[in-house]
Formats: sequence, structure tokens, C-alpha cells
Amino acid sequence: MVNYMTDSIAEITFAQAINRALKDAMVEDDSVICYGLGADDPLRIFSTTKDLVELYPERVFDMPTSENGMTGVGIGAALNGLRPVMTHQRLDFFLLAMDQLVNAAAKWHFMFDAKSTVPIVIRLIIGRGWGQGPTHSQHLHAWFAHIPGLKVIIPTSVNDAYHLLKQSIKDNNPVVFIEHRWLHNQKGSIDTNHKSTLSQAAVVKQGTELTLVSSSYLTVEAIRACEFLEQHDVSVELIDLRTVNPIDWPTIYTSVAKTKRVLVIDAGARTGSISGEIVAQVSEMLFDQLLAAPARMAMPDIPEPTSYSLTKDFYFGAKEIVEKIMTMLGIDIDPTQVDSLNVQGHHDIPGEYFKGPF
Amino acid sequence: MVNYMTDSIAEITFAQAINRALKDAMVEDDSVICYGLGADDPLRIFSTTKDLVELYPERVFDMPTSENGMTGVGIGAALNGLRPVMTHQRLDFFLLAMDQLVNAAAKWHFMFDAKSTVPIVIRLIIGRGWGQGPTHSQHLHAWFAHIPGLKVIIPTSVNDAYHLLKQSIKDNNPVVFIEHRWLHNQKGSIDTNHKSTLSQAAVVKQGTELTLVSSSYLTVEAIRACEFLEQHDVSVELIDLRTVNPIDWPTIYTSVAKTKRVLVIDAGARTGSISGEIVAQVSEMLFDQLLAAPARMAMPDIPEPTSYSLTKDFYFGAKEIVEKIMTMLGIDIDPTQVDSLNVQGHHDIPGEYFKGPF
Amino acid sequence: MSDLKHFLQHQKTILETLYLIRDIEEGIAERYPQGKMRCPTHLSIGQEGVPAALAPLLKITDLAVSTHRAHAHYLAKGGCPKAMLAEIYGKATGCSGGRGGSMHLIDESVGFKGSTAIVGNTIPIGVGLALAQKIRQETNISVVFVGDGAIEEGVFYEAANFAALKQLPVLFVCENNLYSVYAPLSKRQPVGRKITDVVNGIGINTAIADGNNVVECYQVLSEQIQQIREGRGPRFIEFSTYRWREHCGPNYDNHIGYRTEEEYLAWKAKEPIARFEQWLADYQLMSPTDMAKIRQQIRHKINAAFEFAEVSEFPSADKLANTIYG
Amino acid sequence: MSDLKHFLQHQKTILETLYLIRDIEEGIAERYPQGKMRCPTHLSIGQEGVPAALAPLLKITDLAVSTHRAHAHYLAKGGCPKAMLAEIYGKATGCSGGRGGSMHLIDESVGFKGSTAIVGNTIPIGVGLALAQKIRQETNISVVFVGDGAIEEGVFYEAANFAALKQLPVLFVCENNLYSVYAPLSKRQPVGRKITDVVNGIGINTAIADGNNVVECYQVLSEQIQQIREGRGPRFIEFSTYRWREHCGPNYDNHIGYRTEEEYLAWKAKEPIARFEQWLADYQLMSPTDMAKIRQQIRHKINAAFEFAEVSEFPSADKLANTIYG
Ligand SMILES: Cc1ncc(C[n+]2csc(CCOP(=O)(O)OP(=O)(O)O)c2C)c(N)n1
Ligand SMILES: Cc1ncc(C[n+]2csc(CCOP(=O)(O)OP(=O)(O)O)c2C)c(N)n1
Ligand SMILES: [Mg+2]
Ligand SMILES: [Mg+2]
Repeated sequence: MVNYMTDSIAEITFAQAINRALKDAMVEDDSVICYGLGADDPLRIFSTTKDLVELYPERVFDMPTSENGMTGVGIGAALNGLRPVMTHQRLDFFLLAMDQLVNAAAKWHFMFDAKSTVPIVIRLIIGRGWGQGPTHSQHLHAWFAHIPGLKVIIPTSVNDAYHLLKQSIKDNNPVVFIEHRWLHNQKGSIDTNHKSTLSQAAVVKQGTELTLVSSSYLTVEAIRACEFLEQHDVSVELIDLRTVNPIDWPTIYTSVAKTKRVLVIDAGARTGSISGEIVAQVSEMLFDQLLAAPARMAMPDIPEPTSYSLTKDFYFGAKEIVEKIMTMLGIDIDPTQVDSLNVQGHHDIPGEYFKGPF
Repeated sequence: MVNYMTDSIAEITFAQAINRALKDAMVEDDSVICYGLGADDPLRIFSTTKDLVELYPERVFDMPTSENGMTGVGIGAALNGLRPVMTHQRLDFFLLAMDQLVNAAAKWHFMFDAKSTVPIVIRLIIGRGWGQGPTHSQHLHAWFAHIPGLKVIIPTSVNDAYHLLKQSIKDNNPVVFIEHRWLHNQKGSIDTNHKSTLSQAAVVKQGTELTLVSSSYLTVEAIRACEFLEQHDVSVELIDLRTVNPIDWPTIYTSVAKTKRVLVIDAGARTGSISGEIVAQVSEMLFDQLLAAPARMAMPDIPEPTSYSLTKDFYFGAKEIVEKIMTMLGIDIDPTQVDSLNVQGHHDIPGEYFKGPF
Repeated sequence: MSDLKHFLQHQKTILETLYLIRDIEEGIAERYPQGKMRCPTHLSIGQEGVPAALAPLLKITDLAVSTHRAHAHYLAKGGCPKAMLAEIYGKATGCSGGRGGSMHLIDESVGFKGSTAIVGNTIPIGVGLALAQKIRQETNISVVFVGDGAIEEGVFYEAANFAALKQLPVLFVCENNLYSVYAPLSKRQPVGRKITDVVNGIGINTAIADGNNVVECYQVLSEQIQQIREGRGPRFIEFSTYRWREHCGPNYDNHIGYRTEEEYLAWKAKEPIARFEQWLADYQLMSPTDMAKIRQQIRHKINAAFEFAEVSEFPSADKLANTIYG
Repeated sequence: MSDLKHFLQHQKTILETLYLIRDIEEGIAERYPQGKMRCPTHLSIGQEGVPAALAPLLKITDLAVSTHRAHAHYLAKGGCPKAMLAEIYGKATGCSGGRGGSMHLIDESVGFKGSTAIVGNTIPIGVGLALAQKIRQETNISVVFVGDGAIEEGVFYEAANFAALKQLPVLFVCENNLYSVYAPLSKRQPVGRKITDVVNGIGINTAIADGNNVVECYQVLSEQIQQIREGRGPRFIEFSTYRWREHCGPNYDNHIGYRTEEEYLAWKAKEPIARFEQWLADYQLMSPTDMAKIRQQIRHKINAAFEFAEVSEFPSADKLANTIYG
């Protein structure tokens, strides 16, 4: 058996990193099982479950379209010594299973006085674009963050995808692991020396003038924004949350105490969002240190529509982030240069390789 | 048929006001139906559905313990000309129905281009005390507020309970109507001249030094706190949210612009709470006007435990609110007087009439 | 056939519906690669028999809800083809104003109350439609389209239980095409168990029919619908059928490994349209020339609908925020 | 009885369990009005027969999950009576440290994996326990206790389907006591439909037994459990039974109108304990004196357990925040 763990791996995709984490976890620990709609089908959940059923036919399986029941099955298996990883191709489908998640998984350890644990990982993939529409694109991480007892991981980088998924599987708590579909083809490398830890945010880029807090796919846009601003001598510190429950407050406080300004960006609907939580908490804790009003950019309180024209300006990206930061800092940059941040080609696909329809 | 509408009604309970609203709505509109576990049983959902089945045997019924399916049934009935009011004796049970609520009810009007509406009201009762424990006491209003398309009503007063429920039933949108179990026996009167409107907060008490934003049962505690402070010459403006989706921002802004200080109290778990949303939004919009850090008091990110000793200091009330406001305003009041705000008798029941176990 | 008279009145509608569904779906498959229909799209090619047989049996005042694979159901219920194609193209003239796409179709004018993208989601909603019909003592019925996969959702069971409890006028039309995405029934439901066993167990009378045999479909549907209209409670019919193309999208995918080319060819050989044409010809109910003429007319209509969809304007995003609430 | 030999070994355990459940529950009912057991409490008085018959048939390595009405199941699985009562009193020595109360019982040392307060919630969890047993190729089984109301939850159907699909070693023990809170079956399930019909339809073999006839319960349970242990898949047994007191709380409530005093008396006349005692006496398997002695011992044990619960310390809230994560 190849020991995948020895070498750092360069240039793989986020989806491959997920696959690698699953494979390594299954190799290392017999008790890991992996199931979900499509876990063993020809497409293997966007290739993230590739090879697994061939390696472990008893531990990898498809399931009936029974999201609530199968979540409970995972909880029971977890209570009886297994470490299930369940995957849903869209977060939205998992709304069927909120009773099992919230009333059972999240509470079990607490309400039975720490007598047992529920080590289950639930991978949820968030859709966007190509007409995903109102029920295939919901960014509901704020919901999971609101439930005591859940850990909620929402990684961006390839390295984090790998390490955080492995640690989620090793963790004794129910973990909701959220993958943005548009990250699946992002490239990066796994650094075996640089293990990310659950419940720690990452300072992706150091900076002095403003703290930008981001997560998941929006961090890709945030990085573009920061690089652009850097070229224009604006120094932004970028924090990638990675975990939204529990939130890594020390990292955020330290940064904001330094920069004295904060912008939080969020792909969830604005009202009741995690960006609100962070703005609120920073305002309460660091009010006297802030030089300007804290701010957030979140999605409008509107479901994602389907039509190409309706999604055209629906999401914000690097350009809008730059514009917001310019306003917050009161600086001017040549608008045509800012416009260069606009995505080339179709706005509703993660890249030109994508030909629909899924 | 008695015309209940002509007279204002004095001294009834919150539960009676709910019952009155249901009865009036059914009298006025043939299309209103009313169902849920216990809707026609001897106890009539804490008496809130009293007399209804006798008046309208075809339009009032119990249901199978099938929360998700029966929510869908209500949505279908609403799409086909009825106005269903569905009740759950605990909010927690309704977690089974998040798919129907979020993926169907909340989105239908929007995703079908306003071609139809879903006029359904879902009454959810929040439990507290007498060992309700982790799964009979969850204050998840923040979840519903995060979903575009839902209206979320969380009334406190008898008058609001009556008018807001009636208007919720008349409204063409899915309304989540949240009743705190400890409000059911609060007394008050219905003022037919003073109709509360959906999506408007109430300024319960005018004040100048600080804005206190509250909702549901906590408003009862907030009123006690404000009265106490008034006696000590501290002038607090109290806002009862009444609706958490959409939130009545103008009322909040106007008040905070006047008082320059804000405290938001919330019975939901802190992280991702509505209190955070309000603190965040006020911080963004009124940063320059605030004289002190905005603050919130919410529940810890811990499920409600069951034991008498564990719930003893679990919830906060008038006393803790007063103490917090004293700190925020930097004032001193004799601690023994503040202590007098402590609830007499058992902390885990809404009043001495209560003998358990429900 | 007991109701031959009716059938003779309906044969043309059935044939038209078969052609309409097949040719509109083929039209979509052909044009999809142009990248103008930018939404997940599930075709019903191969599955036209059941909706076509149902088309003439429903009144405009009957209601229906459907699933992610809704084109055929929408069209069979009389939904406007132009508005459907415009919706798939994301246009303002689309039946959902471009907000819903292929998976979210609606035509209130003909009682098609909506299709949604979450498996099982519309099942209880369809039962709720029937609850209102029953409370108002109508003779209308509600049709709930379900796949063999949707049967696995607990909400199906809950909705069926309630329909049986209250004896509601619901017709469950189950198109068993053997697969849920790439998963055959054997991965999802106990081997040897029939879907109708479950439903009978719940307390709903069931029937089965060969979904490729339009005449049989019509006969079974017409009997069961009659019973529902008479107030004899809900009915569930399971139809065997087969989707020819990939689960989602315009292509064939028999090569990717979840099913065999042979299986596909065996089902294709039983194809509903040719078989129905043959039947009409054999019994001399319609001449091949007349059939060709009908198909020609349908194709004109379809071409016009595609034209309409292509030239229609895109919706503007301005109105989105104003239609969160109704 | 085919397995008479076994039964003779087990009769004492059964009798002890009957007494233990009945007398502990009566003890709770008697003391509840003192206001020291401050949590929703659902008693099993009248329903002792099934858990008592099951008690000797389960190994300590078998697992079980239960519902809001869990006392009898916890005790039958061998759960510690002291820890249960302390839990109901909200004490630190409670099986859940006072966090869960009557509805949240656990005793990992005997394989009682937990009971929860949401109807249907533990059903798939019990099936998941069995999945792990199957993957590890154990001969242990998992027992899922369900009420007639819980059958209506979609999650029951989903869990049963999966258990049947994977042929998991699950025993569903359904105590049909005719009511869900105050709602009789007729308000919730189609008239004339049997719960076992549904379950057979799903593809699980079923059996029925008179829950007041302990000997019959034992026989049916022992047969079915044997089959599960042999790897022949899940089994579902429906037992007729009746709760004597109110749904939640210590009182009688036959006067409030949802059921009649006559109905209650008719069921009480069939009561499981006296009937079993009679049977033991008739067949001269145990003398009334011996039985009385056993009951006396049990009562001592119960009194000691109440004493333990009363004198135990309350838990401190300090540790709550540290046990959100494990
Ligand atoms: C709740 C939920 N789970 C999973 C999916 C993904 N999904 C979309 S279509 C489909 C297949 C459903 O199969 P079936 O009901 O047989 O319909 P068919 O596609 O065969 O017409 C699945 C699993 C979904 N949309 N919703
Ligand atoms: C999801 C959910 N819905 C409703 C309730 C309220 N409730 C508590 S016990 C109960 C009755 C369940 O009946 P059954 O399964 O027959 O058990 P029994 O009480 O008769 O033992 C109900 C409806 C709940 N706890 N959870
Ligand atoms: Mg199918
Ligand atoms: Mg019962």
C-alpha cells in the first residue's frame, strides 16, 4: 500500500485533495466508512470518492434517497465504533436531515453527559451558476454555526481541504464539512509539514490597513482583490475563516486590533449571516479601537435565480471587494484598472472547461 | 354568530388571544383550516385551539406524526386556495420539516415568478423549564430569519398575539409564528383600535439613555428591568422586535440615533443569533453616532440541560439585564435592590400555578 | 377495452402529446450544446408514454405537480410549450420568468401547479392540493408524479399515509425507470420488493402498467382516475419505463458503466411512440399519412416555440427583490 | 413451546423485570407530585410485558435505543435503576448527569445506547448501530423500540427500507398502545390498515403478539431474535399493549375524554403481571410465596435506588461549556 503521507504533493485539485484525504483516512483507519448518493457511481461525486469502493467494497456504498434516515444511520454507526463520512452533492438536500443533525448528532455528547461521541463527517457541496437556481445553491453555513455541538468547516485551499478533512474524520464530534463546487477544480498542493488545524483561521496574507475576513470560494476572490490592491500599495490583511463553528476569535481580534478596520465577506444571505456575527462581535469587543465603521458584504436576502441574465450581477467578486475597500479607506484607483478584475467569459461557470449541465 | 371584532377585550391570556385570533379568522374566512398534533384533543394545544373543531369539524383536525409531510400538505392546500394554520407544540419537532419550509414554502412565490403564493401560518411553541431539556427548548428564530421569503413573527403582548396572528393568517406569505410557552399565561387585553402590523417593531417604552432591543418572553423581563431602572432615574427605550424577518430597521435606527447606545437581548444561542445581526447592522450604519460599544446578551452556545440545578442560572432575566445596563452606562445602584429583581420561587416554571410535567 | 369510445376520441390527443414531448425533448438535446440553455435539464425521451396516455384523461381543473424531470408532465397537462422553452433559455417570457429553469415549471392556467428540484419535495404538496379539493367537495383530482427514487424519501410515505387516511383524490403516477441518477434499484431498495407492495401496505390501492404500451397505460389510468373521481380515495400506479439519455443533460451515457448498451437497446426496441403508431395503423384507427401530418404540425409548433424562446428578452434583475414576498 | 428449556431458565428474570418496571414506575407516580422530578416523564405502567419478555433474550453485547417512554426499555436492557432515578431527579449521579432527564437515558455498560425525546429520532440511529454490527460481522443485534405513533414518521420508513436493503440485524419492537398522546390510531393511520402490513410491504418480516401475554411475547421474540442472529435480516414485531396512566405524568386521565374508563378497565383486566404470575402458578413453575419473595427483594432495591437519587448531589453548571465537544 502506498504511504500517501510521506510526501508533499504538488499541483493537484481541491477535489483530488478531498479524494486523497478520504483514501488516506480509510487506509489508516478501518472504522472509516464512506457513503452517499453517487459514492460508488461512475462519476464518484465529482471524482472526490474515486477508487474508494475498489479499495474497500464493504465500507463504501451508495444509499437510498433518504437523507434524514441515512444521517441517523450514520449517527448510529458512529455511536457503534465507525467513523462515517456521508456526502451530499448539494447542501440543499441535507435540509431534510435537520432533525438528525440538530436534535441527535449535535446534542448527543452533551445531553448524555459525555458518555459517548458521534464522530461523523457530513460533506456538503454548495452549487453555484449554470442555473443551479433557488434550491441548488444555498450557502447555509450560518445555520450550522448557530448549533452548539457541531463543528463547521468551510475550507478554501487545497492544503486545507486535505488536512481539515482528515482531521474532521479523526475528530470525535459531528463535523459539517462544506465544499464549494467552484473550488473543486482550483489547484494547489498538499504540504505535509503544514497541517491546518480544526478551529483555526488562516492569515492568508499579512497587511496593515484593513482586515478582510472571508471563507470558502469567496477567499479566491478575496485573494485576487488583495493582490490587486497590493499592486496599488494598499495593504490588506486577509483571514480565511476555515471554521465557522467554533469561530477563531483570537486570530480575528489580533488582526483587527492591528489594522483597526474590518470588512467581512460572506456568500450567505445577509440577514442572520456569519458576516453579521463577526461584525457584531468585533464591534462589541474592539469598538474603541476601530477607526471606521465595520462592514460586511453578503448576499442579498434573495434566493439565487436561474437565468443567465439574473445571475449576471448576483454574486460579488474581486472587483466589488476592491471597490468596497476603496470606499472604506477613502482611496481612488483608476476605474478601468478596477474593471480589469471583472471575470472574462461567462459569469456562471467556474471555468471554460465547464460545459454544463451539472 | 358573535361578532368578536367589535369590542376590545380586557384581561385575557396570551393563549386566549391566540385562540380568539384563530376563531375570528375561521369565522371571517372559510378557507382557513387549522391542524396539528392535538388541535382537536382534550387539551387543545394549551387551550389555543379551544372550540374550533366544534365550530368547524371539517376544517380542524389532528394529524399523523409526520411533520415534514404535513407541512407539504399545508403548502399544497395553500396553493389550492386554503389558508392553513399548522401548530407544533415544540419548535424542535419542526426541524423535521426544513425541506418543505425552506425549499418549498419560502421559495415558491419567488421561484415561480410570483405566479402563486403560499399563505400558510406555522405556529411554533418554544419550551422552557421543568426539564424541557436539549430538544424541547430551542429558540431557533435566527434560522427562520436567515431564509428569504419567510415572515417570522415572535410576539410578546396579548394584543400583538391577537393582531399579528390574524394578520399572519391574512398574509399571502409563509409565516412562522413563534409563541413562547411562558407567554401563554401572561395577561393583557386586546385593543381593537390599536392593531399591530406585521413587520413593525413596537416601541414599548420611550427613553433617552440607551436602546434595549428585545423579543418574545425576554421582553417581559426587559419591561421589569426598564421599570426598575426608571425608578432609579435611568431612562431606557425598549423596542420589542415582534418580527425578525423582515427586521424593522427604521424603528431601531431612529431609537439608537437618539439614545446613542444599544443593547440587544436574545433567547437564541449567541453565535449566529439575531442579536448579532442587529448589533452588526447598527454598528455598520450608526458607527459614528454610537457613544459606546454596542452590546448583546444572548444564550450561551450550550443546549438547555434538564436538571433543576443546571438550569438555575442558565437563562438571564431582569436582574442581569439591569446589571448589564448599569455597566454600559457606568452607573451604580444598590445591589440589594438589584437583587430584588430575582424571581421568587422556582426558576424553572412560569408561575406557581404550574405543576408539571408538560 | 371497456372504454373504447372514449379512447377513440382521445387517440389524437395522445399521439399529439407523444410527438410533442419527444420532439421538443429532441429539440432541446440538439440545441443544448450551444450553451444557451444554461440550467440542469432532465429529459424525458423514452418516457413519453405515460404522460401522453394521461393527457386526455385530465380536466383542466385537475391539478398536477412534478419533479426535476418535469417537461413531459407539464406538456401533458397542457402547459404552454413556448413558456417552457423560454424558461429553459432563462427568458422573461419563461413560465417562471427565468427564475426556475427546467426544473421549476408552472402553468397555473392549466392546473400545472409546479415542479421542484428536490427529490420528493412536491409529493406532499400534491396531496395538499387534494386536501383542498376534498374539503371543497370537488370532483377534481390531483396528480403527483414521482420517480422510483423519490419513493425512498420518508416524505413520500408520510404523504401517502395522509392521503390514505383522509381518502383524498390523489393519483400517484410513478414512473419507474429503474435508476436514480446512476444508481440501479438494487442499491436502494430491497431486492425482490415491489414498489406497489410498499404502497399497498400503506393502504393505497395500486395498479401497474407497461409504460411503453400507451394503450395499456390509458386503460389503467382511465379506470383508476374514474375511481378517484368517484370518491374512492387515492390511487397509485407504477409504470415501467426507461430514460434513454443521461440522467441530466442531452447526451447518451451507456458507455460510462452504470448500465449496458444492451439494456438500453432492449428498452428502445419497446419504444412507446412507434408501438402506438403501429397499433393505430393495425386497427386502422389512423393512417400513417395522417400521423405524419400531425407530427408535421407539432414540429411547426415546436420550431415556433424555440424561435419564441430564442428571441425573447432576458429578464431584468431589478424586480427580484420586490418579489420575495407576495 | 419449543424452547421450554430456555424459558425455564428465564422465567425468574422475566418476573423480576416485570416487578422492577412496575414498581419503579409506581414509585415515580407516587413521588412525582412532590415536585422533585422536574422533567417530562412518560410511564410504562401496563406496558411491562414486552420489555420483560425481551430482557433475558438480549445479550449484554446487544444494543438498544428507545424513545420518550424509555424507562422500561432501559431497565429491561439491564440499565442501572439508581442512575435512572437519579437522572429523573436531575442529579449528578444520573445516567446522563442530569442533562437529559427521563426522556434521555443511557447506560453504555449494558448496551443501552440512548433514548431521545423526538418521536422517531432514534429509529435510524438503531439501524446505524446494526450497520456497524453487520460490517464487523458480529452476531449481536440492535433493538429499536418504537410506538405506534413513531411509525408515522418518514424516518421510520427510510430506516426500515435501509435495514431491509442491507439485511441488518435489527429488531424493531413496536409497542402499539393505540394512542399517540391523546390521538387514537383512527386519527392518524388509515382505518383497517395494519402496521405490520406497512412493514411487510417495505420488505421486513413481521410478527405480532399479545403484549399482555408474557409467555407469548417471549416465544415470538425468541424465534425472531434467533432468525436475526442467524443473519436472516431485520424483523419487526408488533405488540398490542396499553398505557394505564396519562401520556406524560403520573395521573390517570380516563375522564378527560379521549378514551373511556371501560376501555382502560378492559385492558387492565388483561394485565401482564398477574397473568404471568397465574401462569407460573398454574404450571407450578414458581410458588406464590417465591414470587412474593422476589417482589420484596425488588422493592428493597427500588427503595434503595430512590434513596440514592434523593440524597445524590445536584450537578454543577460549571462543566456544561466544556462538554459541548467530545
Ligand atoms: C433530496 C434530494 N436528494 C438528491 C437529489 C439529487 N437527485 C436529483 S434527481 C435524482 C434522481 C431521482 O430519481 P427518480 O426519483 O427515480 O427520478 P428520475 O431521475 O429517474 O426521473 C437525485 C437523487 C435531489 N435533487 N434531492
Ligand atoms: C417529532 C415529534 N413530534 C411530536 C412530538 C410530541 N410527542 C411526544 S410523545 C408523542 C406520542 C408518540 O406516540 P407513540 O409513538 O405511539 O408512543 P407512546 O407515547 O404511545 O408510547 C408525541 C406526538 C415529539 N416529541 N416529537
Ligand atoms: Mg428513476
Ligand atoms: Mg402509542
